[in-house]
Amino acid sequence: MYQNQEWMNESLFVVNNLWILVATVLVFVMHLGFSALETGFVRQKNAVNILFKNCMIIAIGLITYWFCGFNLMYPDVNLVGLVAKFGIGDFGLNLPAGDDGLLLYAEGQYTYYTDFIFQAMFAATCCTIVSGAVAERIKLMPFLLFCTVFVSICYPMTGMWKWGGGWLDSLGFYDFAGSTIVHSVGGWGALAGIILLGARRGKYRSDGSVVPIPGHSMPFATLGVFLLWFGWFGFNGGSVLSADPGAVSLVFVTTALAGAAGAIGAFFVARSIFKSYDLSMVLNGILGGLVGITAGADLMTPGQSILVGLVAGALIPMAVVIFDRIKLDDPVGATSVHLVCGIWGTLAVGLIGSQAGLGQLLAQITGIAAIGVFTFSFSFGTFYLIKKVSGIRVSEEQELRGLDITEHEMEAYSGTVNVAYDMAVE
Amino acid sequence: MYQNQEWMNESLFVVNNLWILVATVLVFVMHLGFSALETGFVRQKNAVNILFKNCMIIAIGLITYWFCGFNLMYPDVNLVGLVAKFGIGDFGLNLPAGDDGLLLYAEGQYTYYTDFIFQAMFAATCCTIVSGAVAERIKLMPFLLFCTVFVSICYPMTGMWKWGGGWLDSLGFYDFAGSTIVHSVGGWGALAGIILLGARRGKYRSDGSVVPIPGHSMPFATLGVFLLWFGWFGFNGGSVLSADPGAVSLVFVTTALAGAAGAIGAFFVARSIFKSYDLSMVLNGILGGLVGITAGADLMTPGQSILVGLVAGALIPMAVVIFDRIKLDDPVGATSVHLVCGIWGTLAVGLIGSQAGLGQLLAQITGIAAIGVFTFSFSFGTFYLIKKVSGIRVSEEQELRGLDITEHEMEAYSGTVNVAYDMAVE
Amino acid sequence: MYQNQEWMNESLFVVNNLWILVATVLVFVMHLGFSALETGFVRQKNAVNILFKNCMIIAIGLITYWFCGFNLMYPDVNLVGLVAKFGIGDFGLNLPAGDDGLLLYAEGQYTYYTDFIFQAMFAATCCTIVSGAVAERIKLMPFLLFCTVFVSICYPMTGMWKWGGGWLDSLGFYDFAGSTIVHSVGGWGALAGIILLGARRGKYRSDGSVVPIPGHSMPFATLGVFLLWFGWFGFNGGSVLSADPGAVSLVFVTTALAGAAGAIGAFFVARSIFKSYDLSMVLNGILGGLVGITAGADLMTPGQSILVGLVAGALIPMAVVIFDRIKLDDPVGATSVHLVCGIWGTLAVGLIGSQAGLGQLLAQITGIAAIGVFTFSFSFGTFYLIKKVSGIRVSEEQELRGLDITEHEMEAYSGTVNVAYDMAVE
Amino acid sequence: MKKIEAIIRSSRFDEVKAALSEADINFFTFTEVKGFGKQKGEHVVYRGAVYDVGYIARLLIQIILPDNQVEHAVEHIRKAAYTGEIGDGKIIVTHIEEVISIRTSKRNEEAL
Amino acid sequence: MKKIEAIIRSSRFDEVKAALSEADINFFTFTEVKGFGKQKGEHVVYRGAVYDVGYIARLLIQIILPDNQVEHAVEHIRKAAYTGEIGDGKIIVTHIEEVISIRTSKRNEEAL
Amino acid sequence: MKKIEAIIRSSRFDEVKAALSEADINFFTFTEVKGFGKQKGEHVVYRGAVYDVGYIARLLIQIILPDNQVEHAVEHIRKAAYTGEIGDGKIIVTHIEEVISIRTSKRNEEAL
Ligand SMILES: Nc1ncnc2c1ncn2[C@@H]1O[C@H](COP(=O)(O)OP(=O)(O)O)[C@@H](O)[C@H]1O
Ligand SMILES: Nc1ncnc2c1ncn2[C@@H]1O[C@H](COP(=O)(O)OP(=O)(O)O)[C@@H](O)[C@H]1O
Ligand SMILES: Nc1ncnc2c1ncn2[C@@H]1O[C@H](COP(=O)(O)OP(=O)(O)O)[C@@H](O)[C@H]1O
Repeated sequence: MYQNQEWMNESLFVVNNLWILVATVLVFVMHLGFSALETGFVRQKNAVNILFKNCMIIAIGLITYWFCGFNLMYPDVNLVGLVAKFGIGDFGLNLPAGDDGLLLYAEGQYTYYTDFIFQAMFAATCCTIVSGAVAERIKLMPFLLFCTVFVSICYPMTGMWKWGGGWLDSLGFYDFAGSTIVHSVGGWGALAGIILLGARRGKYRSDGSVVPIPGHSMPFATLGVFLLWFGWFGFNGGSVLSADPGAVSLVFVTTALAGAAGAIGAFFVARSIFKSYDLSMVLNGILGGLVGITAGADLMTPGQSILVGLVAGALIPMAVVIFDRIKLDDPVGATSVHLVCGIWGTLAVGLIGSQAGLGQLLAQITGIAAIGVFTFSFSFGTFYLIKKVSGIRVSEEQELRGLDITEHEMEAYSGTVNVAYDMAVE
Repeated sequence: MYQNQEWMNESLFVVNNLWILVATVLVFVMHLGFSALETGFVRQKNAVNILFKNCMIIAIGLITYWFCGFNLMYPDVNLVGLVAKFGIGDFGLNLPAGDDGLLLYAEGQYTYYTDFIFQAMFAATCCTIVSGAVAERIKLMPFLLFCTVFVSICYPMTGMWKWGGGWLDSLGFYDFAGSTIVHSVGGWGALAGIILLGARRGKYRSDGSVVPIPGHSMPFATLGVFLLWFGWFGFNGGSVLSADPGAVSLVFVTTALAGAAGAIGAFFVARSIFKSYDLSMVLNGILGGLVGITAGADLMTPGQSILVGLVAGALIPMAVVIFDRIKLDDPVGATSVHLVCGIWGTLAVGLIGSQAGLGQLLAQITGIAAIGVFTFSFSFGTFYLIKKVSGIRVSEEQELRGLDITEHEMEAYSGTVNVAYDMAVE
Repeated sequence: MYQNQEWMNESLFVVNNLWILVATVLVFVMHLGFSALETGFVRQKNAVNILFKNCMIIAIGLITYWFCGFNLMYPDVNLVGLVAKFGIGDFGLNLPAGDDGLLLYAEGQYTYYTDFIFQAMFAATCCTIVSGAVAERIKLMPFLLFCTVFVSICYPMTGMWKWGGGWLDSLGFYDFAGSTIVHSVGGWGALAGIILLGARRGKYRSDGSVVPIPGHSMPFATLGVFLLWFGWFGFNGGSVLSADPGAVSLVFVTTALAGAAGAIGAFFVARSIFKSYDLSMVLNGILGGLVGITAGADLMTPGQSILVGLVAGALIPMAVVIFDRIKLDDPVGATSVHLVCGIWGTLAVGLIGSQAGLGQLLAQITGIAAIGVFTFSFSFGTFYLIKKVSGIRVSEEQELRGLDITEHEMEAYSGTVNVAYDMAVE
Repeated sequence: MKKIEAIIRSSRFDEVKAALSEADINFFTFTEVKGFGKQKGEHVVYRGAVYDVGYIARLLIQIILPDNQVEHAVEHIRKAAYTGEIGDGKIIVTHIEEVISIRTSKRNEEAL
Repeated sequence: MKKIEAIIRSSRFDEVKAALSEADINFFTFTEVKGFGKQKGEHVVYRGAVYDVGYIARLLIQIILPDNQVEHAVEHIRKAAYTGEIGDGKIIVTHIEEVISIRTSKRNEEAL
Repeated sequence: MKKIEAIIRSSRFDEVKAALSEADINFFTFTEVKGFGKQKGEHVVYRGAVYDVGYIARLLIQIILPDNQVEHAVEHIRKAAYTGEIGDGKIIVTHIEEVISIRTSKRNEEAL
């Protein structure tokens, strides 16, 4: 539909670009979704801390992506050129002059700035994923330091391998909107973090049994999941990178159905394993379905997307149990959702849908492995270094009293007691 | 403006389709709105239950609409053909090949998949309406069973009568975005449910007086109403089924003003009847205004939309009082908002606006009555059957302790007490 | 790009108009953002009151803007004509006939109704700003009266000076999306209100020291800030008044980066002044950055927008301390965010970016001063009058017990205690 | 003067209140407390792990009474709070030396 | 040793605290409790139905004191908690057998 | 019969519970209370202003016991609740006249 001569059409350019901008806003709202979900899933005494971290992550993510991330991920020069460029202090954005940054920038699909801001919203996502997994016990400043490094170097590097036209792209690795490049990357970072941090105090008894530590607000967690689903239409839909009616509407259908199927998969598996209707599993199931479809949202029929979502949802309760069995403590289930379902979704492209096939499957496995090894090593190394230098875990006393009081000297909910107004107005 | 030869315009097609997709996302967010509103209006001990139901409803709604609902509602064959089609197991979607599913599908307004996903978001809405009304006392699995049947059969049937080009459409019945076809349908289902369930324990004293059972979080309820209003711009605006500037902008104006007028109507009536500034009434008033304008959002001038909204808002406090007087217990006011104001809005098309007239009024009454009788009977029958087979109401003990603990073994807000972390980390 | 002959292009018109409508929806959601932020920042006992006020403000704002505000702000006649028009009772909207209200209305950028509804969403914002600052001690009905007057007369008047093509516009005053015309206007109204009201009981000790009165829910406040940021993409992006790809994408980039930089500026300054990681400061910092960039969002490069945001964020903690020192009690920091950063943002246009220069700076100062003097006097006068006639402050007893119980006879969170269900079901 | 402290099931509060009212006792103070006893605590499942919160939420009712009304009140409370299931709770009677009404400055019987 | 329990209006807490501090009593424990008494409960309207929550939120202050300071403390509390309106609350004095400081293992007067 | 009231740090709850269980005491009631004492309250910063909430959240454990078990129980609680830092809290022993089991109507020792 978009033949070469057609994309010079002014109106098409305006509408294509508009859609990416609207999608940008939707992806932005995912940060609120993550914040709400993570806040709901931690204990009350750590709620301010997780909110604070999420506010800073989006700020750091946007600024560093402007500073160097975007250029690293989509280099218009080769590696040597890039080093030279940064070497002479040429950070920030370089708007191509005139129509080169507008109509001609991406064959009439979006402008240079649109490209930047859409990608920038994705970037911060990977840190937010880490933030949930390491919650309730990580020190604030070391975590923010990790995020800065992770989002400005690690994420753009692997992103470049595929979306920047790097070697994985040449190899035929397929990842439509980032099951691996965004979600698994976050998941690997999370995994490195929780291994080095250790479990929250009291999570695992000496006899190996698991003590659940319920999140403090299910309504907030549910709010977060719905907002994430809402934003996911922009995450996947915007990744079409134009407003092509056929492609975007298909992606909407597969995204919606996979999320729904994720809920149903998690519902049935959680019910049969745990004999309970566990809301937290259904919530994670929805997210699992969404992460799962992300790699191949444009390759699946609606029926296939349901299959991908069902499997992803079903994986969630099992993954949660397994991570708990090996004593990897993840308060919000980020590794189950983003890492496990991210891998599943990327594999699914080789198994189901219009590009399924052995060759594709091998490419997918290569991509998963390469990015996994790199990201995990990078994150583990970074966390390890920070741990050696300044420590990454709060003291037991701080953990017990909560990070809100000990790191922020604030409470998430003040004055819930009747006496409060008097205390405050003495 | 959209003459035959013009709609072949590629760019127009892309922008029209884009608007329906954006509207789809907005309608999606209404499910979050409903969840938040209902959660805020129930007691804390039932909050997880209502959130769980809302998560499952959207999942079930999307999947069943894919499975059979869409084909039932917009059959491209006659009834016999449909039975034959389903008879041979031909469920799911059938994407028309090539441009037939794209540019040619709806005269350049949207694609086949866009049509499906926009309609699918509407479908689950009617169950969410029921969910609120029957809250705090219905059993989980029977309710989910009801929803599945309701959304996959009942809703598409009456929807077909009008939007699928059925007999009500031929009759001249007008319902722009679904005051009757979506909202009243949900309202009739809710009415059937609360009749068969009975009131919550303790709601009505033996002397006939009403014991209010305040919702546990007004902030959450308000959040829900604002999100519903937000989504309603997609619900009504998207129902234009193209991005026609004149029509969509008019619909935005009438939708916004009717919601605002609904607040004002409810404010004054609640103030004069109850002598209080009741937030829950203003919230319901906004929704009443929005439901009211939905049937004729494209037929009213701004001034007329204010009138429609004012009346709808004013109806709310009265309807709430009347339902309480006849001991029909509806924790969230779903019947007042969706049934009463849905009927009002549908009638209003015959009384006010560019199509007002006796003939239209009669058509409207016919439509309201036909859909009311069918939906109420269907819902009553279904609930009745389920009641006979498995029961629909939880035990008194469960109701007293709350559905969160007894159906889900979870609490909505854990660890609000200081001791919690110790309990959990023993 | 939009030469005269081109804007007659039908498709461009549709997409331009669509963007303004989508932006309208985003601006609408800012009202939810304000509601959530203010609710989170007040004490629990006043939460229903602030929610109620926010619901009424948007309702009153929309209706009065329809009634007279729009005509006042964008008069198609001169002052005499306007008085005559209103004199003969000609209120409400007057849709220009045919294409004059459509394609020809704004050179193919938006329709008459789109213009109205986009502007209407802005209007109510200024009252919401006041609402937060005067929270926890103002009487309900006098406040609603003030809002009605403020939004139907004061805001459109100064708005007309610039956006209605009035004298400030001729002078060269620049305010892209309303740092001054919307935010500072709200801030001046807030300032007048808190001067006349006095501080909340107990906020300042006789020895001059400040007693903090923490807001009751940081999660809700954070939710509000993210929703405001979300909506701001529509606020600024829509103010381009077309979907011009270059302009809108630039505005998106500057808006996102300024918000992020605001967080970072507030983070560092709050940390160095207060030696703490104060979430409420980072939240206000984000908003400060957003308010700051609003005046020149289309004039700054990305790097410059970061500078504007950093300064705005850094101003926040200082402004909060100064306002507290002069005993002006503002529970949500509205004056710091909207007034101080609004002024900064407007000045910044003369200091940084593509229009910086002495002439521009003088024009900016003139605009700030003129609008400040007018709005402050108007608000002070109105509040003063209402204070003389009916009083504006609740009694000490009411303040102590909270406005929820004393003005609304409701509680924000009912039944948080286990006994609640028994109390209610006696 | 005596103080009666009754630890009861939250769900029996209304019955106890009614019974007290029948016995002409309309003044009392109550608090939510948590109890460990023979009755097992609430069973919670979260993310696959089972969890016994251990305690059960109960109400503690405190009533100040003249000596001669105590036996009567105890009987009323006991009957109203009774379900027969494990977990019904306890009633405790203590001697108090003095009770003073803040409003009237009166003491003991007259303070009530 | 004695225990003073004072059931007071939440709104008088600061005054009582100040008065105790004047009487050199800086150590005490308090809880939120709910009271039924002559004062009517909070009047709530929800969705058109009027609703009396019945109880009023109050504070219960507990202080352990040597016998000789009791009368003094009671007087201070009474004056500070007084408004004269119905609902001011009660002060209760009980004898306690022993108080032990967990930190020092000291008993009675020395435990404070 | 005696009543033991122990005001302890929330963070020592589990230890105290375990110690009681060792002493074969599995039944008790507890509440969250707030304490003013030598230990300073939580230090809070909000919008630039520093704020001492004054009190510290603590737990009040109440146990009804036969006279002969009291000394034993007190010892166990004291050890388990001990940290040595200011703020460990107090244990109070009071005589009670009677305890009645609601379920069995039995009194005193038999009521437990
Ligand atoms: N020795 C005790 N000291 C203090 N509270 C007790 C004691 N025994 C029981 N309780 C309280 O009474 C409640 C009910 O006791 P439980 O043993 O479960 O049942 P029952 O009263 O029927 O024997 C407990 O949850 C606890 O709050
Ligand atoms: N007999 C009682 N036993 C326990 N608490 C009581 C008793 N009488 C009053 N109270 C407590 O004191 C509070 C105030 O009592 P009330 O009768 O309203 O006013 P006043 O103390 O001025 O007579 C009550 O809310 C209740 O908490
Ligand atoms: N005289 C008292 N009356 C009532 N409670 C007290 C008294 N003294 C101390 N407490 C309680 O014990 C807690 C600990 O006391 P504190 O003086 O801080 O430390 P310590 O017990 O180590 O001397 C206080 O927070 C308070 O709740």
